[in-house]
Amino acid sequence: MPYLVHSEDDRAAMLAAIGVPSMDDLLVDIPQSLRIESLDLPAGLSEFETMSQITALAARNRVFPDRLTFRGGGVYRRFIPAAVAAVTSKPEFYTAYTPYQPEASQGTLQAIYEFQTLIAELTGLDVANASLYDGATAVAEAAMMAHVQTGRDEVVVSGYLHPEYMEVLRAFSDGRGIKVRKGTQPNAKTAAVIFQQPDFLGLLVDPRALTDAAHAAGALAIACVDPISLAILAPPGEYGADIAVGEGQQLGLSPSYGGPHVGFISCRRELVRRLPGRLVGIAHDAQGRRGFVLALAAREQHIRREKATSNICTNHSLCALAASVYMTYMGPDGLRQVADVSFIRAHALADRLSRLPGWELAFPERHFVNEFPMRVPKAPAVLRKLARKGILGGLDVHRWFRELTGVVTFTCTEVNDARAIDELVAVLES
Amino acid sequence: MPYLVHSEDDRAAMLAAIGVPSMDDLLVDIPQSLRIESLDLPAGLSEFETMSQITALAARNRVFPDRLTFRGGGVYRRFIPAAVAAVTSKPEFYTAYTPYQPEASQGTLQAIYEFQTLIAELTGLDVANASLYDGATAVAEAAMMAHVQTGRDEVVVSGYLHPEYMEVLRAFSDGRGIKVRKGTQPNAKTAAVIFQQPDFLGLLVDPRALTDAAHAAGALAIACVDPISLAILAPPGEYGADIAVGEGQQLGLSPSYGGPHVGFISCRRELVRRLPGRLVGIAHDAQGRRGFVLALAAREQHIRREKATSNICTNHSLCALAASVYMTYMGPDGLRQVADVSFIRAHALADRLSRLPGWELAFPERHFVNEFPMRVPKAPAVLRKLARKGILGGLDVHRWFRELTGVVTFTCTEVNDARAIDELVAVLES
Amino acid sequence: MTELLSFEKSRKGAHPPRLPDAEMAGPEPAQALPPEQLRLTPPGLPQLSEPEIMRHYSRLASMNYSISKQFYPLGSCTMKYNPVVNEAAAALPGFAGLHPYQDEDTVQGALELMWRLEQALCAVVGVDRVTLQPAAGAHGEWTALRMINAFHHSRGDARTEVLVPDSAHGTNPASAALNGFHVVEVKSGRDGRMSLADLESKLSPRVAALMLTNPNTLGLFERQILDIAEMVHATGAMLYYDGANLNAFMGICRPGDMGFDAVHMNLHKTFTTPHGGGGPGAGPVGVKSELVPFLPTPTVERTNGHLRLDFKRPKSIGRVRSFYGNFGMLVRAYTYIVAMGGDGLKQASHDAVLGANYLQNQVKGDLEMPHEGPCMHEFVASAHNLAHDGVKALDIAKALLDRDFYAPTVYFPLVVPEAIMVEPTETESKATLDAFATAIKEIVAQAKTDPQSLHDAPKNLPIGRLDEVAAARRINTYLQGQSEDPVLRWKSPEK
Amino acid sequence: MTELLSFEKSRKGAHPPRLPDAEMAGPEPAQALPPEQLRLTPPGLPQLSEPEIMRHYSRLASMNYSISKQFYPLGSCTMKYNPVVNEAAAALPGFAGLHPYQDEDTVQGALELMWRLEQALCAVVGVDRVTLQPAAGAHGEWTALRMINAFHHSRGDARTEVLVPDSAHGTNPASAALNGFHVVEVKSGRDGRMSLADLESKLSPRVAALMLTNPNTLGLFERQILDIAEMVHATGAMLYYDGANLNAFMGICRPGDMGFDAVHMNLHKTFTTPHGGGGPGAGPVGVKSELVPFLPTPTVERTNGHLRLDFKRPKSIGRVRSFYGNFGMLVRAYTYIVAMGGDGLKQASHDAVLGANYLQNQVKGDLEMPHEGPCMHEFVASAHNLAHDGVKALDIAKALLDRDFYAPTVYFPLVVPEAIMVEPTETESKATLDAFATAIKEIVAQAKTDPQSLHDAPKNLPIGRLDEVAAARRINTYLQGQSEDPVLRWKSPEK
Ligand SMILES: Cc1ncc(COP(=O)(O)O)c(C=O)c1O
Ligand SMILES: Cc1ncc(COP(=O)(O)O)c(C=O)c1O
Repeated sequence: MPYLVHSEDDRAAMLAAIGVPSMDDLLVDIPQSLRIESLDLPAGLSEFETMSQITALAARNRVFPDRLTFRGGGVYRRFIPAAVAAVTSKPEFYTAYTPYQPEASQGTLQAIYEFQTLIAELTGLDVANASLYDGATAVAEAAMMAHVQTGRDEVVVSGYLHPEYMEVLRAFSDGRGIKVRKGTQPNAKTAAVIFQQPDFLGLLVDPRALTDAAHAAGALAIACVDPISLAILAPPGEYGADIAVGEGQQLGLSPSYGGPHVGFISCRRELVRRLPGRLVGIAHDAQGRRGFVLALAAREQHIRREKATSNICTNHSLCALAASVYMTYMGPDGLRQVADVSFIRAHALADRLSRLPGWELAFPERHFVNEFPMRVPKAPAVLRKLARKGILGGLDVHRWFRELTGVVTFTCTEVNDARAIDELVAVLES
Repeated sequence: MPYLVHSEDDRAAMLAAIGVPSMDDLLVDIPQSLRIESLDLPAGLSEFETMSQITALAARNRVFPDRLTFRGGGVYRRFIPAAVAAVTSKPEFYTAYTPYQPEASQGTLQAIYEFQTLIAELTGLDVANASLYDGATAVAEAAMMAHVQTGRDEVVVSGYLHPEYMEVLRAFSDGRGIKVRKGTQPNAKTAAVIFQQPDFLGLLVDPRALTDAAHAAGALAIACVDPISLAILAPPGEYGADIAVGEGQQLGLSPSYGGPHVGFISCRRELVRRLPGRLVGIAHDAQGRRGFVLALAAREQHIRREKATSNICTNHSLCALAASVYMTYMGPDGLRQVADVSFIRAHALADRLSRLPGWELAFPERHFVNEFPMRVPKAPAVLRKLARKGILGGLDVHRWFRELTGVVTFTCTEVNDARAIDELVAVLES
Repeated sequence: MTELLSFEKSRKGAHPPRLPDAEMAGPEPAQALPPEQLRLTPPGLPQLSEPEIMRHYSRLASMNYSISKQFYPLGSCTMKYNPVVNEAAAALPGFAGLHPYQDEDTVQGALELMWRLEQALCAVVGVDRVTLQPAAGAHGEWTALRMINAFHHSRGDARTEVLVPDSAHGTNPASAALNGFHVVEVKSGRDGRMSLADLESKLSPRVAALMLTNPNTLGLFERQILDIAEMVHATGAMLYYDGANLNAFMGICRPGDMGFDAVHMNLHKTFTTPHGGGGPGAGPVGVKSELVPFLPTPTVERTNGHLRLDFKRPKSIGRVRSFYGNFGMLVRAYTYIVAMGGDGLKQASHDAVLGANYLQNQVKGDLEMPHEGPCMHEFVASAHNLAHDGVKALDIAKALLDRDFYAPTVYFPLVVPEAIMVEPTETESKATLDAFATAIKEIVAQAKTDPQSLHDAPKNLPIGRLDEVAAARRINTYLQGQSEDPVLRWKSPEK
Repeated sequence: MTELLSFEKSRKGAHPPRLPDAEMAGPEPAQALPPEQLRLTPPGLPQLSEPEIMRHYSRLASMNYSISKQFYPLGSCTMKYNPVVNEAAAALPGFAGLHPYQDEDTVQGALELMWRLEQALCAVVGVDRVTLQPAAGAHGEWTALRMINAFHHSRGDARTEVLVPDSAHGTNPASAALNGFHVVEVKSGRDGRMSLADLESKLSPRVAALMLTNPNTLGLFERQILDIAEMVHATGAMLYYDGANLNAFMGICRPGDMGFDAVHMNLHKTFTTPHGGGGPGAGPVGVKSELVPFLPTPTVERTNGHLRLDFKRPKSIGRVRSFYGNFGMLVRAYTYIVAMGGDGLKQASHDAVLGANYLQNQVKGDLEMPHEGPCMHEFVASAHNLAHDGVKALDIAKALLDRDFYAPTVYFPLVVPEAIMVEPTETESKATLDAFATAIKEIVAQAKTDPQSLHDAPKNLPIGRLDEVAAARRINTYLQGQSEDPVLRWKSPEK
């Protein structure tokens, strides 16, 4: 079988050394009544046949070219430098475990420390953790932090938070007996005000007002942010948010049908002890050399067990590494360039789409960055037509929001070149 | 620009340290009359735009699926284990230079030593070198060895040697003033008898008879062999050949429009000093630990200059590494399995093709392994028809051999599954 | 060897990447947005050229131990060979390029793969349905407990306690607590198995579930699992299986048959998806029929060849994460299962148990073995016998690092003093196990002759043993606002 | 750290790979072939499982220095950063999957790429046509000399000598000899440039060509190149450019303009295709119009958008290798050129020269600098000044390895005693160059205080300095048939 190592002689020699005649003598503790003869699965295949099968499955999917993808809704096509895969495909990174032995894991630990710093810099907050599963669970974990910190049992969600993030927040909150309320008015029961900037539709909210309102009520302000937009937009730290969370997929990760991506979370210094998950800090050896270790483990499940800040153990380290490579490759100038290009193209597209008969911006008075909601006549038919032409059109959000009939969000990034946008418009005009 | 490292400040600091005001002061030795303002090339592009351009070029090629490729002629589709790319894509291997500093190159050196052993085992000869450019130059280098060894100025080529190998042999021979004669009868002027087994058409020759004839005339016998066929066929060492050469593409290398592939060469102990190129041997350090070094450098250009056995310097090390991984992955059982499956399928296909109206084996009395020549009515039209159906049919060899009108060689390997063969035959019957 | 931080190498204007231009007219952010929305100062990302970045990460990589290069006997973590072909499979554009909100008819292959993987996992653990959504084991535990909670509520039976063995992994009590359950610990008996007497005393109508891993974290099979299941079910509670140790008996027996109602699996352990230095993993949860209605949405349904996502599940606990799970990891795990097949998985578990018993046998003369008899896929030894030499499990761990082995899990499970938990897995050769046993012998000998040398280990690594106590102290001062040291993130000296 | 040979780990029946079955009826070789054609004993390939194989090569890889991890100042070798995107480009199925005998109309993209690459290379070196066939530099030299030879013959002018400077790379004379030429050496003057007087004395109607690299292997630009060209051409000989040092002046000047008639380029140096531990590379040759008729077949021709391979070239020297060159390397080089552009290539050469001069300046106090004035992209120092401490260039090389730098080229060119040839390239940061200079200072200081420690270097590598003399002795005994030691290949003890 493909990934086994022993020859029959090896097995015999090992059994002999143990001093038992057969495998069965090692399985004595398993009641006979539980034994099964074999698994109800096909026999194994050669690598060649395996890959033929897998490739056949992949071939049953339709991949829309990056440049003709205008659908976002939390997952975006962006230029991913070859450097990212070149780093994450290094076996020394991807086949290592969580760095429990720091001396033999400095590569991973330093990379995470750099990731924490990059996220802290991007969000303008003091400390970020090593990663969370995704943007949705990041929002939920942040809510838990606020709940513990304030001792209050309600969180207020303002505006169009990603509907799936909302569902996950509800699931986590149920577990902890926390009430999730939609609205903008926090009160004395409110642990946190949660808002997304830009929101699920791509629209900008007023983060300062929301943050102030939260603080006025003695609640925390939790901002769910788009990491690339932060090259343009005021970072949470600047408007006083206590916790920033978000989804890092845009930072060098492929769509991959929704995962694995990476959630990030950062907060003010005062809240660090409430942070979920891994945190890497600096330590020194006897010679005074700087090294990196897992820090503040007393927050975590393996030490605190039921009193831990979270149950998370395995997180999304390799995705965080990809994001680090991406952010380091871009640097401040590159990230700004990517954000600006996306901004300019999205606004140019919005302008052209608005001129289509019957089409209009759903919220003309609102600002956006590179994703925006259009009111589209016969939206489903339009999207089907685009698909036939090989274009993945915008996202029909009516599926989640009854009030938004015919509203479709379009997104533009540096991968949607001028010709791609012309093609899109041409099909819509035809 | 993408791959440069200095900031403007860095450059200024370096110039200052050198003590010159500008770059021009470092280029003083270049006559002004030779200076050009700029290169007549487009300005550079971003990685994203570069890859779009390259991908567009790749898209202008038509790739036939492995399983529907029945064309060989020196380059074959075979199953390549993922392990091969996983090893050759390690930067420690592919970005290292020729191992001039052995202590910092043990990885490459040991891998080459293993390659030399694998080739020696496969061909049944004493010693193999680190690699040559390809099968064609390997044949030529072997001829040069024989020329120097025997002091004779003619080589005899028997049977259907790969026509491109023949051309290269002629070019090399011209340079050394060696005559290349087609035939089977060596004489007192003959330095070597060269034959390919199986030959270019896939047919088996009688290597023993040819070897004996060579030796009887005091000439060397040079066998150009298919490495995978050696799991089935008698190896050169067994029938007394002095030098074995061949093309290693089948050992884990993609077709890649003809290169880079890898030539191999092995010989009897008595001829080792005549070997071209790199050779790795064992050495020990002061503590008696075993290590590996470049050996017998006195044969080579950097020491012997015009007296060197060859001018080769950079060879095809990484391709040899790929071949090593492939052969190690397969082992004796795997290689045999691959060879047997190819053999059985090729014979089954030959049988079915022979039943097509007007089709017949070109040399019914000759044996073959997994490539064989068919006489095909309206060959060009047939091949065009197959191409239209997405099948890369056999190779029309008339292009090289006037006497072989309508002769098409077909090849089968483990990648041409039963369904693929049915498809081929179905199209031919339709 | 040490490596500066990317931030420390940063230089203003060091070759930034070339990137596409807008190619069209449109407003700049500064023009189009109200000033208060704009960022005032650019984020402090490092400025480095591509060659420097690649060199940086290549050097960092070489400072890691990993399963690709070292034996990684990390108990409870199942560090087995990660097949390289799995990476090729997950990277196929037909998978990696899919947007999660594409229409169903454009992702039939992806849905088919998820459906087949669900079927395969059902077969391996003996359950009726599996959700692929959870991102890791802990996430799976939490998801399962949500379902169990919902199940009890659906019957108007609000239960408040979850039982967890004292040998359990930390994520078990943590996942229970995050579901609002009160955690009650069940003691292990002298034989390293759960004490049925203690279980009896803790069981009550308040108990929603017992969380158990089998073989338990001592590597011992809970012989009385059927009695345990009966006792638990008798009180109306449910039995939860922590699948971290599934590698012990694939094709030999099934948690479902043991009476477990819910099961999580770590695809990044048993099914060879790489650990990535701490994830991503995948923690699918399998359930018996009575829990099926509560599975997270969406589920993947297959009706005569056509696949669809089912969002209409009234009793569902909802979503536990965005989209459909760590799809890339699911592709890897499925690829592994196809290649191994039923026969391969069974042989894998046999070899895992064989290897653990062989290695236990090779070192039992050197370390204390707190428990009798054969182990399953892993065993827990104790360095207690070296206490009088002043040598601790941690010293042995570090000394192993110096000998080019990763260290076993130490100080877990908590029920064994100076625990050294060793899981060799089926993908380590006899030669490697022998070399490891030899290393243990040498180290134990050294403990007698020169214990100090063990306290000083590791010596052969990029860095020596790190002073975590001092580190914690600095972090505390920082958190208390009494210092600005860059302890948890780098800070530019200028700032 | 050492690693056993795969053969030494081999065990009979250790998990062989699963492979497809024939799936159809057909004769077995043993039935279908005459016995004398059959192999009697299977080849002695190792028997290892996939996990062991991957571990094996991962460990071997970690025993290498490489440009990905270390500064590699190997003079004359231009070890610059290998862009990772080039690897992605060459791996595109649209390139990697092409069979060399596909019909032209199915490979238009590949031919277009080759045609564009030829155009780009023509622009960089200033020639009329380029053949992409040669597999490496030496192969290119040989190919060019074949053409030059054919050219002279075509004019009934059989010339028998090739002039080569004493500072030339060994491949130059070797390539000449393989073309049947008699090699005559031209001396360098005290200023490190070719002595025109000596050239004068060697030039004659017998001379077919002068092979020259510029800047020469001392890193010095041949100021009088135009005079040299005139002298050579005056005798009817041709001027050949060894392009190994092209990295010095892309966009600054062109060999074609200097009067060179034929030029080889090392794509694996100047154009960043990786060295692969010793290849594969690519050594295209550019020629001026008078040599175009003699180019190898086929050439790539483009007529209104359509590309084809031209095999009808009556005067061609024929083929120098199979198919069309190392296509995969051509894809990488072209990708690099597209990304860099004309502006980028010029800046690259500027930075290469800047880096070399900067580093030369940083170490000129520590090592002897045999030649005055600025260098081009590399410089040659000499350890001669350490002779009285008994320290040689080799000791310095090994001491650098201990400090995590690869070593410069030593003992080449032959004209400088204890030569240390340093080529930093444009992709090494100032910080790296400074660290290297500091290392040189330390080592030179050590030469005074503790020379023995340098003779003992390297100490920090998998293995110490290897005794090549003893090794050569063992190899000789083996070659003389006086021993069966496995010196050049492993042999199973049983055998
Ligand atoms: C016994 C046990 N349970 C649960 C877990 C948690 O799994 P994960 O790290 O994937 O969240 C682990 C992993 O360390 C474990 O060993
Ligand atoms: C000056 C010079 N000429 C020629 C060559 C030969 O090039 P290759 O190794 O590609 O055959 C080299 C490479 O080492 C060189 O440095």
